[in-house]
Amino acid sequence: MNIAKRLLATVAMVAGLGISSSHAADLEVTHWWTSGGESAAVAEFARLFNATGNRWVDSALAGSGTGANPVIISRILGGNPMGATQMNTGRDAEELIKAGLLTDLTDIAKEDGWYDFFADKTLLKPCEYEGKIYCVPINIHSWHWLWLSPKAFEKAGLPVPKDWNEYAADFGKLREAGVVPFGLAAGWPLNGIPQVLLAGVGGTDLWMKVYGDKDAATVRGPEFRKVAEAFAQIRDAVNPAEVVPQFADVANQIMQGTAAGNIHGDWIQGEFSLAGAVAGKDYDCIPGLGLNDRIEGGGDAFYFPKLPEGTDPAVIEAQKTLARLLVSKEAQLAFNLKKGSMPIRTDIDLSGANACMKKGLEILSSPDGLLPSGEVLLSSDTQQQLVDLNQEFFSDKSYALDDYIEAYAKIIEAAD
Amino acid sequence: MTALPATAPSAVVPSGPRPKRVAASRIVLYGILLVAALYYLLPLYVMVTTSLKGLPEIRLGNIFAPPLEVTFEPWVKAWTSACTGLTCKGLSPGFWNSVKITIPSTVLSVLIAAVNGYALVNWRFRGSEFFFTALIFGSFIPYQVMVYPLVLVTASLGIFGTLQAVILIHTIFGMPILTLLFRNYFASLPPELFKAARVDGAGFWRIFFQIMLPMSLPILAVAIILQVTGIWNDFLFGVIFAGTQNYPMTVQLNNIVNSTQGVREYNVNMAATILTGLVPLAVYFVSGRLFVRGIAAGAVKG
Amino acid sequence: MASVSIRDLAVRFGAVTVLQKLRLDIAEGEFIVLLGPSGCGKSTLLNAVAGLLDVSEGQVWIGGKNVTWEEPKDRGIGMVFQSYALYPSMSVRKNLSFGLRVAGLPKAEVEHRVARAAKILQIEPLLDRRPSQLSGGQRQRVAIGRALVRDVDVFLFDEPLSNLDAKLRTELRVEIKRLHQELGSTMIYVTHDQIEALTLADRVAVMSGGLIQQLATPKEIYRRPVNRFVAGFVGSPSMNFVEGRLSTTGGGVALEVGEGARVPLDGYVFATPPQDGRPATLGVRPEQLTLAAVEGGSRLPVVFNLVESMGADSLAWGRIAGALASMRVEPEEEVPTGRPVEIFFHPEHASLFDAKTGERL
Amino acid sequence: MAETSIDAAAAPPPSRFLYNLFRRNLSAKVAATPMVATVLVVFVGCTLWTVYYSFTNSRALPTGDFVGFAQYERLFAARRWNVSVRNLLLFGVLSLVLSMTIGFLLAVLMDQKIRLENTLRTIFLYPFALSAIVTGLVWQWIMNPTLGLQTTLRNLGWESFTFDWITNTDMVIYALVIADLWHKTGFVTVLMLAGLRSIDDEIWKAARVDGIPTWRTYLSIVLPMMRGVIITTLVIVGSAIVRLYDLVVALTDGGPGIASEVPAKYVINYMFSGGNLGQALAGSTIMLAAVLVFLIPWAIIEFRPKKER
Repeated sequence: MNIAKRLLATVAMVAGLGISSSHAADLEVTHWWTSGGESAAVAEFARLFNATGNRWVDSALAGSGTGANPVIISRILGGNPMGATQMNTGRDAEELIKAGLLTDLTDIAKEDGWYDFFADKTLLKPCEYEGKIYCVPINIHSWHWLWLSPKAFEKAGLPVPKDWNEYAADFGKLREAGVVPFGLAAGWPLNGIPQVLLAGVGGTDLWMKVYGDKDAATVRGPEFRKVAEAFAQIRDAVNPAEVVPQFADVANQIMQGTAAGNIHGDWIQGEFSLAGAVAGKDYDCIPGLGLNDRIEGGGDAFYFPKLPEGTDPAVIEAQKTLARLLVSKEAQLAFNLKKGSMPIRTDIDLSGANACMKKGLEILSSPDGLLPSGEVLLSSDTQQQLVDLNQEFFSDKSYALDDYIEAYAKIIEAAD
Repeated sequence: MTALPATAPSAVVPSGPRPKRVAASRIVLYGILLVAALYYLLPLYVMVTTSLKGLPEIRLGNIFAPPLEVTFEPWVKAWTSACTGLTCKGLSPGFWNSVKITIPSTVLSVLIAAVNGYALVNWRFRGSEFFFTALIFGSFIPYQVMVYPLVLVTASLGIFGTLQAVILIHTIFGMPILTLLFRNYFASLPPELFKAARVDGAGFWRIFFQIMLPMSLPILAVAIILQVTGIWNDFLFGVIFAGTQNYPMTVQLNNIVNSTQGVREYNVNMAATILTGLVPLAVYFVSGRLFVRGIAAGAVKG
Repeated sequence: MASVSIRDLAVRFGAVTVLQKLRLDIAEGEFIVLLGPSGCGKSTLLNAVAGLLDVSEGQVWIGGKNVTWEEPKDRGIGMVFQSYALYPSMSVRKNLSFGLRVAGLPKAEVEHRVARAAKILQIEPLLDRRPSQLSGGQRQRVAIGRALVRDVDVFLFDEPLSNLDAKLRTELRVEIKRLHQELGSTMIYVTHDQIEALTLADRVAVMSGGLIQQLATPKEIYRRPVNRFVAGFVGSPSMNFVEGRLSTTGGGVALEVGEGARVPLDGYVFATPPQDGRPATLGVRPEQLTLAAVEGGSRLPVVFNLVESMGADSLAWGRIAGALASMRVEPEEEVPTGRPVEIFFHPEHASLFDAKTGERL
Repeated sequence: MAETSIDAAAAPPPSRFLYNLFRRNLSAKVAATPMVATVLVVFVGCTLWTVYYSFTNSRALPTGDFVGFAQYERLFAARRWNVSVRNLLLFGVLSLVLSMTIGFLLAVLMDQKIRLENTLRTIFLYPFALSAIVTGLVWQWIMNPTLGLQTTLRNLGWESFTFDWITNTDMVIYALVIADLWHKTGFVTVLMLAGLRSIDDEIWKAARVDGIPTWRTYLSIVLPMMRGVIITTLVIVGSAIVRLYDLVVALTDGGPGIASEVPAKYVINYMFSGGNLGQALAGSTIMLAAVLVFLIPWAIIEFRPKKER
């Protein structure tokens, strides 16, 4: 039987391999900012955090929401949490909060007076749960931006449109001039477009009825049909073979004038600034499709998972330091300039911001500039169903408008 | 003896070996094999040539054109400095992680599967056949069905997000097919061999280590190749169970290739892709023939 | 039925010559056995006749037709293999009829032939079974049936009985003999078992080194082996050999064996006149030796050391001039052991070979 | 299968049961514990856990309460799920039939004593050593209309050549099949070749003497004899098809739209991004049920009539 003992010993030795203890003040930070502009922005946070004596251990996860989310959630659930993690503010983290897996930041918020300097109090709402705050919003991203290429319109001999209706009307002429009327990247970049059309073409109250009250009748109504028609218009203007792999490629098309325009989040500015493009000259930006001066703001926030007992207290302290630093004036300025998103506080010197960011800040500073974010109003499950529907409708030209509207209504009916 | 016919049937009297007429079927045979070989080699050609081109040449030329001026810079960049998000250490950290994952997993899963196969054939106990059938059924259950509960199981064992977790998972999911191969192989050995050892009074483990294992070289080669290629190429378990500091090469590759660096460096991506595939390819080339012979012994009896 | 004629046939695999240029003419309906140790080329010759391998030189004629370049199926031959080679996934009936159906014979004809073959080989009850459900003997009968149904002119057997146990082997041997008598087809049978050769063959071709050493009736092969190889190979226990020198001086021809013994050879029919002093080997079969003196016979000095009883008769083992030798005796006969004695034989029954070339003198 | 344990009849009946359970073949049972544990905990345990939670409305965490078949109703109403199932069936049948036929044909061709057999076998088998992710990436570049084959041939003058399956909703599944065939047919070929080589040469001689043409011999005699290899290959290839995930993520990521979605991807997306565990586990259970529908008949044939073999 001694052979059996030897066998069991080898198994134990093999399994013991590879346990590594982590250095006291290191803080592992996971996020899915892997594009050029995005990594440059997060580098700013890292630089400032390292200046506090701690060490920012970067764990970037490719695949944005769909790729990174599973890993983040399963690591927290699995008891091997990271020091801090970026996540879209919204219902994703809700259940983790309910399960008590995330650190309560209320006292830091009170000490530093977040409620005073935050540009829009509603930004903190998604982080609140039963009166406590569990995350630090660090920027405001908005999908509701229309990006246009002055060069493309010049090539087509057309004036740069002021709003969505003018732009959509030019689709035909742009195509004849050999310009791609609407630049689109494959995969998730399509998912944000329907919301922008809903707020822009549909207007704020339609937005509130559909997303807020989840009123299916409105979806079957005439106003929503206009929104659906606009989406169908884009579908017909886009040739599947011209879909490019990444949103950064669309940014290049707009700068070179091969594509006339595109609806994408403001983080695309990171790619524009990386390539040295100048807002207003190399590219133009219209918030809310030029039809609605209120835009949906959602953003990224950092969550701080509860670390297992026995973790070095210096690491827990480092979590607090990072939380405070993220909302500091200096960090907000440095990060958002690079990222191209709007900061959560307006009491900072934003002279360095480009023309488009200034338009955004204008909307942000007006009292109810921000529409409540779809991420907060709708559960991830409903959002995923809408994504599947939009993807299918967009890729199948034979999918009738009425069927699309009916399917959309059913999802909204069952939404929770 | 009957008289031989006077006139020879045809001008040429058939004698000696049949003339090798280059049959149409022979040409067709080689033609089909050639086309099949091209189909198989095309991707490798694209990968290698693109990985040796500079970026400008890629953007202008087409991916099938051979490289005009060959540069190994993409390979160096893929190995040392390609960026996955902020950290730009290339694939090398991933490579060592893959090694740390693959070797223990292969050793453990092959050993356990060999013992299973041996026990199933020679030491049948009540229920052993049931468990074997359940194991084969298990190999059909899609991983996705079991990923979530396994996260909880490994978490409760406190090893989630560590090397042990991913090693355990690979051992579990490698077991069905390997046990099937070992069982078929041991079943094909002459039973007298085992009986003789029993008569000499050898116990379960002594027979296994001193007689059965040394004899199972062909099937051992097959099991090792299947496991090394399977584990090295795995992405799903690596990304979920290994933990970020233990990400295998495939996860790193996916980060590099999918990270939107603005301009996509196809040559670096392809170099990284080949680098990731090098180890399984090398293992396969080294023991290709053993693999085939082993497969014959293991699979054929099946 | 057809004659088979092999003309200057040679087979080479790369540098190795397996069959040297050899000629063999087999009459119609004759039962020829190719006998020889493994590696002597007998199977290669059979496969060459069957057309399963290309010959390097020479021709194969069957039924007066030059079939050297023909496909096996066009040569009118049927073959029975050592491993039976039945199609495991098909029933016996399908095994028998598959070749006919592929050739496109009408259904009725196929059924008729299968029934006839089944009756001849008494395998009617087995027709719907799978080969794996049959015994070795039954499988071999089905294999024979496969050739039978195709009304072939020539039957080829490639060591068909070597996988069977002794009792079954004799049973099937008799059956093949009966089949030959009943059908009268030409048959070429390859074996390394000399009893099969002697019992089945009309004529036996003893082969070695890719050459036919001797082609003759079994009796002729047994009685007058053409060289030492044939003599030693055929007959069990094998022929006794005594080395010595011929001596024609001192009245009559004799063989001087070591220790000065002279073995008189008068009565032995010499092919060529004996030369004095020529080294020669005397070959005497165990049953040709007797303890009792033989009138007009010759004598040999021997020392016996043991007696093996084989039931019907016994075998006495000893040494003649140092060489191992055996003598067949009646079970009850007393054999003096441990001391030199003399045993007797008729020279005209014995064989004499040139010590160097092994050729019969 | 030699039953070699010591005869237990000697021990008195009541303790015989205990004796059987523990003493007899003790080391065998100890050795088999990893297998038994895997079967019980992983395959049986996790599957039951999955099936149970598929009847709840749990979201990110398995905490939801019982809701009966609600998740299944929603599943079968979801267009993406139905498209995924249809895709997997179409892909599964095509991939299985084509890989087995092409694999067998290539093996037959290579069995004709050709000179470059070893080099060809290496060429056919090397893709199997690469991961599905690598396969997906390379074929995505080759089949990409703006980058790969289509542009190249058009530049070479063949203006009208179109090969845009990867971006065409009706044809994208066939693009998946091409990439998948490239990845695994070599393995099937090698298995089949091993099977062919294990056939006794005298069977071939007998068939040739019977006048059966080569192709007919392969079809009616050799193929039925390869039942063992074919079953093993089906087990290996079949179990991989059901798990199709990496290749889709790397080649098309389910696109264009949801045209190349597959059940495994639906499950992973809803389990994590969609944050709806209940719905994902319902999908997993249906995948499992589909697998069982194929497996049970096969298992009955394979394992029950043990005596006859």
